[in-house]
Amino acid sequence: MSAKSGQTIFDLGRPGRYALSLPELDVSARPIETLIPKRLLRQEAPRLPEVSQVELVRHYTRLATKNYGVDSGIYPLGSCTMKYNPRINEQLARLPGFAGAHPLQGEALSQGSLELLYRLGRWLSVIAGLDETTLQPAAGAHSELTGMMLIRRYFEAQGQQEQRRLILLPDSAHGTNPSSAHLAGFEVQEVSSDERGMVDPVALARQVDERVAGIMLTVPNTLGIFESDILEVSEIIHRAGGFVYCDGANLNSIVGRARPGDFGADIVHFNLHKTFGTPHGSGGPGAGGIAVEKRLVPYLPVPLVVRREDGQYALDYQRPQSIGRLQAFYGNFAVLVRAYAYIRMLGDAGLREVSGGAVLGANYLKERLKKIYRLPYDRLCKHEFVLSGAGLAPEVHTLDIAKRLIDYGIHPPTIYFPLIVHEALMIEPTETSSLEELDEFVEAMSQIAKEAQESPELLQEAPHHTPVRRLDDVRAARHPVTVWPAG
Amino acid sequence: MSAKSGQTIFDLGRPGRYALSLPELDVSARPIETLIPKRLLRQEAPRLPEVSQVELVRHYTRLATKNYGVDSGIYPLGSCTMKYNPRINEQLARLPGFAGAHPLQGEALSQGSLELLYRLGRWLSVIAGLDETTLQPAAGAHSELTGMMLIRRYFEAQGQQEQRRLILLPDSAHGTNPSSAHLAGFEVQEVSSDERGMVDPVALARQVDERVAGIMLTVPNTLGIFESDILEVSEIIHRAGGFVYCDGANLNSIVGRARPGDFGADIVHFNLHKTFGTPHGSGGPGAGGIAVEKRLVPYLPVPLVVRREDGQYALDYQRPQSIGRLQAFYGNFAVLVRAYAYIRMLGDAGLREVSGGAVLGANYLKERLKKIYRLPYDRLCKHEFVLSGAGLAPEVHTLDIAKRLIDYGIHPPTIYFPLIVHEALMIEPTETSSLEELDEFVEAMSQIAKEAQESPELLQEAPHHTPVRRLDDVRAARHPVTVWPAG
Amino acid sequence: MSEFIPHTPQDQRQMLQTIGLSSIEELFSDIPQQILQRYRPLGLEPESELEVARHLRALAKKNANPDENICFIGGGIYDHYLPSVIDYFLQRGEFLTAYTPYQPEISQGTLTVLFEYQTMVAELTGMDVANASLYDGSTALAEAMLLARRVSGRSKFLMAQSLNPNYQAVLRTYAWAADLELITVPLDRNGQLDRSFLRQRLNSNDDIGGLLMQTPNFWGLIEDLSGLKELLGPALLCVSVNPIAAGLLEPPGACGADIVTGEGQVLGNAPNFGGPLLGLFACHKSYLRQLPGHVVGRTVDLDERTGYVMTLQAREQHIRRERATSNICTNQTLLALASTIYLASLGRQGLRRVAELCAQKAHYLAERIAALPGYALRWSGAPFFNEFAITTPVAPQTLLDHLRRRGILGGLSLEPYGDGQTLLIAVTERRSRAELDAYLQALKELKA
Amino acid sequence: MSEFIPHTPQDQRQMLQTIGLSSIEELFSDIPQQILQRYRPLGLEPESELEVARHLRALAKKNANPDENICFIGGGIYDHYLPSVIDYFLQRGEFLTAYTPYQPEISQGTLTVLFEYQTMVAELTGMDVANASLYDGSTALAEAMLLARRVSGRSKFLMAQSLNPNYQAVLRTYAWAADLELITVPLDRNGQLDRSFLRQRLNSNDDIGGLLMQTPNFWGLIEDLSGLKELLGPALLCVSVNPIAAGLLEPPGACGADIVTGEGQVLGNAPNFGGPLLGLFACHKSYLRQLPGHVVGRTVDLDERTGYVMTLQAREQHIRRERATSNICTNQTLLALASTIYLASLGRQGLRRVAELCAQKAHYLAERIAALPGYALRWSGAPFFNEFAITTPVAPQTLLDHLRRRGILGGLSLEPYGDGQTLLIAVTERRSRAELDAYLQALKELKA
Ligand SMILES: Cc1ncc(COP(=O)(O)O)c(C=O)c1O
Ligand SMILES: Cc1ncc(COP(=O)(O)O)c(C=O)c1O
Repeated sequence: MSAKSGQTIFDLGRPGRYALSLPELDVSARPIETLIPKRLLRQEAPRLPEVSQVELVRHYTRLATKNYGVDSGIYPLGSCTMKYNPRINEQLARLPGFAGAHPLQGEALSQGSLELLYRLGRWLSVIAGLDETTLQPAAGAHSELTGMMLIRRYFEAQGQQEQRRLILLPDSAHGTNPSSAHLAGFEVQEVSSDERGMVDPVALARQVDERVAGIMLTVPNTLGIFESDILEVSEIIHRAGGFVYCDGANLNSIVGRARPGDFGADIVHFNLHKTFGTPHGSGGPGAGGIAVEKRLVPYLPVPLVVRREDGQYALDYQRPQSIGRLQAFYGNFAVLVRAYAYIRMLGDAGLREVSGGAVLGANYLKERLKKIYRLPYDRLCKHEFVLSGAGLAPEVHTLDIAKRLIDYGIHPPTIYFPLIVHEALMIEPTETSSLEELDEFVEAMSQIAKEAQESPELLQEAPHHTPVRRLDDVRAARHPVTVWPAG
Repeated sequence: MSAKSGQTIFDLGRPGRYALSLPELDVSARPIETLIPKRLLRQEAPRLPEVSQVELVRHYTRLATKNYGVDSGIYPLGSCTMKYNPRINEQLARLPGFAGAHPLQGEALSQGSLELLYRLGRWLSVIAGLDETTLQPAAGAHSELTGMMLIRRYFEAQGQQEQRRLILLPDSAHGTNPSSAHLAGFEVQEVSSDERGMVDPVALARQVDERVAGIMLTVPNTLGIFESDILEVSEIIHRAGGFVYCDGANLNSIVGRARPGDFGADIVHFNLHKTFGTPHGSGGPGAGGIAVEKRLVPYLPVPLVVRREDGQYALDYQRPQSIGRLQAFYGNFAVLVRAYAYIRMLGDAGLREVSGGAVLGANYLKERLKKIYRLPYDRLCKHEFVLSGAGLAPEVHTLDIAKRLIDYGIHPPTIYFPLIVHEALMIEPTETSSLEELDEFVEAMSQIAKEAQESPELLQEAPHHTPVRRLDDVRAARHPVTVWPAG
Repeated sequence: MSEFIPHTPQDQRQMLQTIGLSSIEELFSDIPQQILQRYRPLGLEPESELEVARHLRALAKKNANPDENICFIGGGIYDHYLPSVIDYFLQRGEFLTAYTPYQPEISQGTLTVLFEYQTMVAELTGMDVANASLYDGSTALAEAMLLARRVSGRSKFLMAQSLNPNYQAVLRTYAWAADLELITVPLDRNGQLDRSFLRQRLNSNDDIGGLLMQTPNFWGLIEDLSGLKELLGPALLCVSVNPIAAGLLEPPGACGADIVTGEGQVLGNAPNFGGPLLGLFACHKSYLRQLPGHVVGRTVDLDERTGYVMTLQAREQHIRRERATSNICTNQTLLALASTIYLASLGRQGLRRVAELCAQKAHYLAERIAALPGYALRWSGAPFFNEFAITTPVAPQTLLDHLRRRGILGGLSLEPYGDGQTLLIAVTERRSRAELDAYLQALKELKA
Repeated sequence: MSEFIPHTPQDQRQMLQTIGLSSIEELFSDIPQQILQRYRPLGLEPESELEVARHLRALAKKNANPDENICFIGGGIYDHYLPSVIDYFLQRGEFLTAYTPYQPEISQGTLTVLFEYQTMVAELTGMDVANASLYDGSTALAEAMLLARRVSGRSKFLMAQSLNPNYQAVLRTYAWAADLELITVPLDRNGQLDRSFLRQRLNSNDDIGGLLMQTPNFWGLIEDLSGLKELLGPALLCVSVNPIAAGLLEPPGACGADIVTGEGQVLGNAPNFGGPLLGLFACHKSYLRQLPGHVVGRTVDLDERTGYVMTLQAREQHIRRERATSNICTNQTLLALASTIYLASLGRQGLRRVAELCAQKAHYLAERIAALPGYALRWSGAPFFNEFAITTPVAPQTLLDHLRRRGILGGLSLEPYGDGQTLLIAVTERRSRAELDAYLQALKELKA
C-alpha cells in the first residue's frame, strides 16, 4: 500500500489492536489500588498507537525505505566521516554476554566488558600519543565538555581558577567547541584563520596571555587542512601555561601515521563513530572518549577502568580529585564493542590504510572538482576539502547543488560549514568510497555545474524524485508542531 | 548511487578486491600439490566477483529495495497464503542450539531438536485428524510426491501394484498434483468440476473403478470453495478401495475448525509456509509434511522421530516397509522451528481466529468486488475466491489489471489460475490484512475497472513506476541468457 | 588492502597520478616530519572477521551469561523483554547507517520516527513538547537544571537525596561547571522527599531555581508530586521518571511539573553494560525555544505534502555556538527508534499491562521476602512500583554470592551507597513465577 | 484477537454486515455439520512472545551448544564460517517475505540474485547453465537421474558405492518410484569408484542411462573424473560435488560431466540440524529445456532496459502439469541468496583460500592422527580434500564420547554405515590450530 505522505503510526490502527502479546499474570492478582494509592494512578491509559504487528512492520519498513544511509550509497558528508560500518560489528555488539550485561552486576561478573574497555582505552591512548583514556563521554560534544572540565579542575587545583578563564578557538571550529567551552564555564575567544586557512602562530602569540586556559584545535581542521605550524602553536600555548585540546573528530585522516600527543596535544577527543567505523544510527548513539596527558589524569571522571596486579579488571572509584561523573554509567559500551572489533580487524596496517585511503580519495576529488568549482584553499588536503558553491550561476546556491545531488542518487556533502567559506560545500569521501564512486560523484557534480548555467530551475527545484520535495523550514519554526496531532 | 538497470554483482568491483578477509593458515603450509595431485587441481580460480564489502552491501541493499514482500504491503496472492510472518520466529530459528546443530551429532546431543520435531508432528497429526506425521518433505510438492509414494507402496504390499495405476484429479488442481502423481508412477485422470465449482459425486462415482489408487483433492479447492459433498466423495473413493489425498495448501481456511481426517482424508499434506506463517523467502525454503492414517504409517519415510519409553526422543530407522528417504536429513528444520513457535503463540484460540479471519476477509472482498468484476462461482468462499478479469473492456486482460495494481502499491493476485476460470484473478487476503487494507484494495480495483474503460492504455502499459516496466518474456525464452555474461 | 577499503593498487596509482603525486606518503608531506617520525604503532596484526568473532565471543563469555543468570538488579537499568520487531529495524541499514537527518528529503524515515517519539514522550510524561533525545537519564536531568537556570536566572537548586546516586554525581559535576549550587533535600522517614525541609528552605529564600527529583525514586518508592509545584512557586519542578511506570502512574505533567526527564533504556533497549542509554526530555511548551538538542517539527513541501524537518535549530550549537541551549550534537536517535517501536508494539493497553505485571510481581516477591525471618522492607510507609529495598539478616554481599550460585543476580547491595544491610531488588514482567519462587527458595536455604 | 490478526470486533461486525451474515460461524456453514462437530482442539493455550521465546530457548539448550562443542562432523553438512553480511540480507523483509518472483517488475531483487546464483553455480561446476535451486544435494542428484532418463530413454543407472549413503537412499526411493534400476559400482581398493567394474558393466550392456557419483566422495576422497565420460559414451555422467572444494579442484564440467549437482549448505548456510538445504543443479546447455525447477533469464523491458524473469516455464508443473520436468514448485531461494552473497564475499581468491585452509588443516590433523599408535588412515591410496576416514584402536563411539567430554564433536562413526572401527573426520577453515591440537591431545589422553 502506498502510504500517505507524512503518515505516522498514530494515523494507523484501530482501538483494541496491539502488536505484542504479553504473558498472563502468573502470581495472584491483587487490585492495583491496594498496591499503589489510587490518587497516584493514571486516570486513563496513555494515548499510544493501537496497531497490529503487521501494520507496525509495514509502517517502519516504509519509513526505512525513505532514508538514505551509508549502505545506500556514497555519503560524502564533510566532518562526519560516513564510512562503511562493518556488518560483523552488529553481531558482536549483540552477543548476549555484552548486550545483556547489567552495569551493576559487579566486577567479577563483568570481566569481559571491563577487559574490553581497558584494552580499547589503552589502544586509544597509544593512538593519541597520550597517557590515559576515559571512555565515559557519550559523543564528541560530551567529550569536549569533559575535556574542558578537566582543564578547569586543573586550574582550580592550581588556584588559578579566576585567572584562567579563556579558551581560544579558530573561526573554523565546529559549533560544539565553543558551546562545550562555555558550558564548562569558560569564555571563548575566536582566533582568525589566515589566508592559508590555518592558525597563524605570529598572530596567535599576540593574542595569548596568562588568561588563556587553553586552545581547542581541530586537527586537521574543518577545512581539511593540517595545521602545518601546529608545533609552534602548541609551543605558544604551552609557554603561556595553557593546554592544547585537540578535537579529534578528524583523526580518520592521520590515524596510523601521526599522533596528537606528538604535536603537542594535551587532550584529544575521539569520535569513535567517525574514526572507528561505528554506525551513526541516524544521529546516534555514537561514542566519545578522551585521552589526556599525565597532569590531567587525576581529574578524569570516575570510575576509571583499571587492571589490577592480579590481572583482574576493576572500576576505580578512589579518585578524590576527579571531576566526578559525566553520565550514569561507563559510556556507550555497545558502541565501544564495535570500535574495539574494528580496530582489531584493521590492526596497525589497516589503520594506516584508513588514513591513506581517506586522504587519497579526498585529494583525488579535490583535484578533479577544483576545475569545476571554486576551491578557496587550494592546498594538499587531508580527509576532506571545502569548495564554494558560489559563482556557478546567478541565483544558484550551495543548497541547490546539494539538493540536486539527491536526484543523482548521491547524499549531499555538508553545506554552509565551516562558516569561513562562503557557500561552503564540505566534501569527505572517506576511504570506503571506491574509485568508481568517486568518478560518479565528479560526473554528477560536473553535470550539475552545467545544469546550473543551462537550466538553473533544475537545481532550484531539486530534489525531484524523493518522497517529499523541499520542505518549508520557516513554517516549521514559525508555527512549531512537534507532537501529533497538530496542536 | 543510482545503479544501472539489470546491474549484477559481476558488473561491479575490480580485480583484487574482496569483501571478507580470512585467517592466515596457522598450521605449517605444505605445497598444495603435495596434498592433491596437480592434475586434479583447478587451473585458474573460478570467475567470482571481486568487490569490497561496502560495494557488496550496497548492491544487495539496492536489490532488496526492488522487491515487494509481505512486509511491504498487502499480498493477496491466491493459493499462496501470503500472511504476515511473525518476526520473533527469525530470532528463534537462529538460536545457536538450533542453527548450529549438526544433523549427525547424535540423538543424545539433539534432544531439543527431536523434541520439537516430535511435538510438532503430534500437533499436526491432531490438526489433520490423522494418526502419524512425517516432516521430512521439503515443500508442498515434495509432500505430494511422498504421499503418492506411500499409496503406491501400500498397493505393492497388497500385491495390487499392477491394478491400481490411476490417480484422479479435479481440473482445478494445482500443477504440482498431477506432476507429483506422475513422478510416483501413476497415471492421472482429470475429474471435471461441475457448475458449482466442485466435484460432482454422481459423475465421480461413474468414473471410479478398481484401477483407482486414489484421488487428490484440494480442500477447500483452488476456487476457494469447500467441497460440500466431500463426505460422499470420500465414501466413493474408499468404497472403490482408493485413498483420499488432501492437498492441504488451503488449510489456512479451516484450521481450528475442521480436520481433513474427519471428512475422509487418508493423507494430508501441509504447506507449513502457508498455513503456519513461516516466510516464503522469495520462493523458499518452505516446509512440507504429511499426516497419514494408520494403514499408511508403516511406509512413512525413514527416519521417524519417536519418543522412547524413558522420555528420550529418537530417530527410528527400524522401519522395514518404509519407502526410504526423501531427502538427505530430516526436513527443513529451521522452517519447522518457526511453525512450531507460530502454533504455540496462537494456541487453539488463535488457530481458530486464523481461519475465521481469513474467511471473513475473503468473503468481504468477494462481496464488494463482485459488484465490479465478474465472479463465476458466486458462493460462500473460504480463504480465497476467483474473479474473472474478462469483459472489463476490449483488449484489457487480467494481466493488465494485475500490472496496474502494482502502480497502486499493491501486489497483484494470482492470475490465470485455476485454469477453469477464464482470465482468472485468484484473491486471497489472509487473516493478516486489516479492514483498511481490504478497503484500499477494493478502491484500487474499482479505480482500475474505471480506467479500463476510460483509458485502457493505463492498464496495458502498467506498471509505470517500477524499476523496470513489463519485460519481454518471449525474448527471454527464445534466446535464453541464464548466466552472465551474455552467451 | 582490507575488505573495507576498495582501493586496489591500480586504483591508487590512477588517483595519485591525477593528484600529481607518486606515493601515498607524499599525501602526508604537510605534516611536519618530526611528528611523523615520532609515530608508534599499536603492535596489532589485522585479524579476519572469523578471528575477531572468536575473540569477542570469548570475551563476552567472561561476563555473566544472561541466559543463566536471572536478573533482579535495577538501579536505573532494568531487564525488560525486548520485542523482536525492534532489533530488526535497528539493523536496517537505512536507519543504522544514516547520519542526523539534516537532509530531510532523504531522511523522512528518521524524521517521522522522531516526531512519533516526541509525541510519545510528551504523552507519557504529560507534557506539551519533547526533544529528539539526550545522552541518558542523568544528563537529561542535568540539562533540565541548565534550562531551569536559563529561564529562572537563579543558580541554587534543590536536589532530592532520594535521587539515584549516580544521577546526583552527574548533577554535581554539571552544577560545578555551571557555577550552580546544589542543596540536598533529605529523606523523610518514609524514604521520600522531606516536605518540611523543602517548605522551610523555600520559605527562607527566593533564590531557588528548581527542584531536581525522581519518581519512583532510587529506592523504588513513588513520590507524591501533588502540591509540590505550589510549594516551588516560580522555581521549576524537574522530575526524572521511569517511563514504564508511566503505564500506571499519573504523569508528572498532570501534577504541575515543568520539566520531565527520564531514562528510556527500559523502552526496548538492552542493558548493554550501561550504554548507550536514552535521555528523555519533555517540558512545558513555553520552554520550547529553550529545549536542548534536536527537535523535529511538521511542515509541508513545495506541493503542500506533509513532511518533517529538524526545527528551531537556532537554539543549537552549529548556529548559536557558545550561546546554544546545549552543546549536544550526536544524540541517541537509534534508541529513540527502538523506544518508539517498543511503545507502538505495546500500544495503549500494553504499556499499562507491562507496568501492572511489574508491580504485581514485585509486590509478590517483596511481601514474601519481608515475611521471612530477619528480612523486612526497608521503607514500609510508602508505595513502590517494581523495585524495593529489603534489610537483610546477613551482609548483602554474602546473600548476593549465595543467590549467584543458584543462577540469580539478586539485586544491588546498598552498602556502597551508605545503606548497610540493605538490598535493592527490581522485578520486571520478564520474571516468571518460577523465578520469583526460586529467589524465595534460595533465601530460605541460606543459613543465617 | 491476536497481535497477528488486525480484525477488531468492530471490524468483524462491519465486514459481516457487508457479507450479510451475523457471525463468523456462519461463514463456515458450507462445511457439513458432522465434520465441524468432530473437531478436536490441540489443547494449547496461546502464549506470548516472551513465553514462547523462553520455551524455545530452553529447548535449544537441550541440544549441544555449538559454542562449547567444536565440530569435526561432516558427512554432507559442514561447519564453515558464515560471513556476517549474509544473515543481514536474509532477514531483510523484502527478501524474506516475498513469494516466488512471478511478478518480475516488483521482484528484480530476487531475480537478479538468482541470475547471479545461476552464473556462480555454472562457474563452480564448469557447466553451461544452472537452475535456481532444488531442495538439497540428494534430491538434486535424483533429479539428475530423472533428467538423464528423459534424455537417454534408458532406465538403468550406475550408482557409486562411494556416494553418501543418505543420497543413495534417496536415489533408491526416487528410482523405485520412477521404475528405474540402480546398479551399485563398488569401491576399488583405494576407496574410489571401481573402474574395472565400470568398464565391464558398460561393455556388457548398452542400457545404462548414466552414472551417479560424488567427488569428494563420502570418505572425503577425490575421485578422478578423467576418462569417465569416454567410458560412459551416451550414458550421462552425473557428479555431485562439494562447492567449497571447487575452489581447488578442477570442475567436473572440464572433465566431461553432463550434469553436476551438489549440496550448497557449505556456501554460507547454517547446519540447522540438516535443513533447509540447497540443491545445486547445473548441466550442459543442450539440456537447458530439460532442467528441473525454476530458471531465471535475462531480457529487456518496454524501454529496452535490462531485466530478469523466470523463463522456460513451459517445462514446469504449473504449465506442463504431469509432463513437467519436475514437480518442484517452492524451492530454496533464500539459501541461494545466502550462497550468492557468500561467494561474492569471498570472491575469486577467497574461495580458493577457504578451500586451501580446509585442505591444509585437514591434512595436518589427518597426518598427526595417523601417526598415533593404533590409528591409521582408512584409505591411504587416494587424495582427500577436507574429510578423511581413520581406523581407530577403540570403538569409535567410545572415542567420540571421550572427545565430547572435552568439548569436541569428534566426527562420524562409520559403524552404522558398515565400516567398523572407523571414524570420519571433517575439518573446515573455522578450526584453529589450537582446536586441532586439542583433538590430538584428547586422543593421546585416551587409554586404549
Ligand atoms: C569537528 C567536530 N567536532 C565535534 C563534533 C561533535 O561530535 P558529536 O556529534 O559526536 O557530539 C563533530 C561532529 O559533527 C565534528 O565534526
Ligand atoms: C494448492 C497447492 N498445492 C500445492 C502447492 C505446492 O506447494 P509447494 O510450493 O510448497 O511445493 C501449492 C503452492 O503453490 C498450492 O497452492
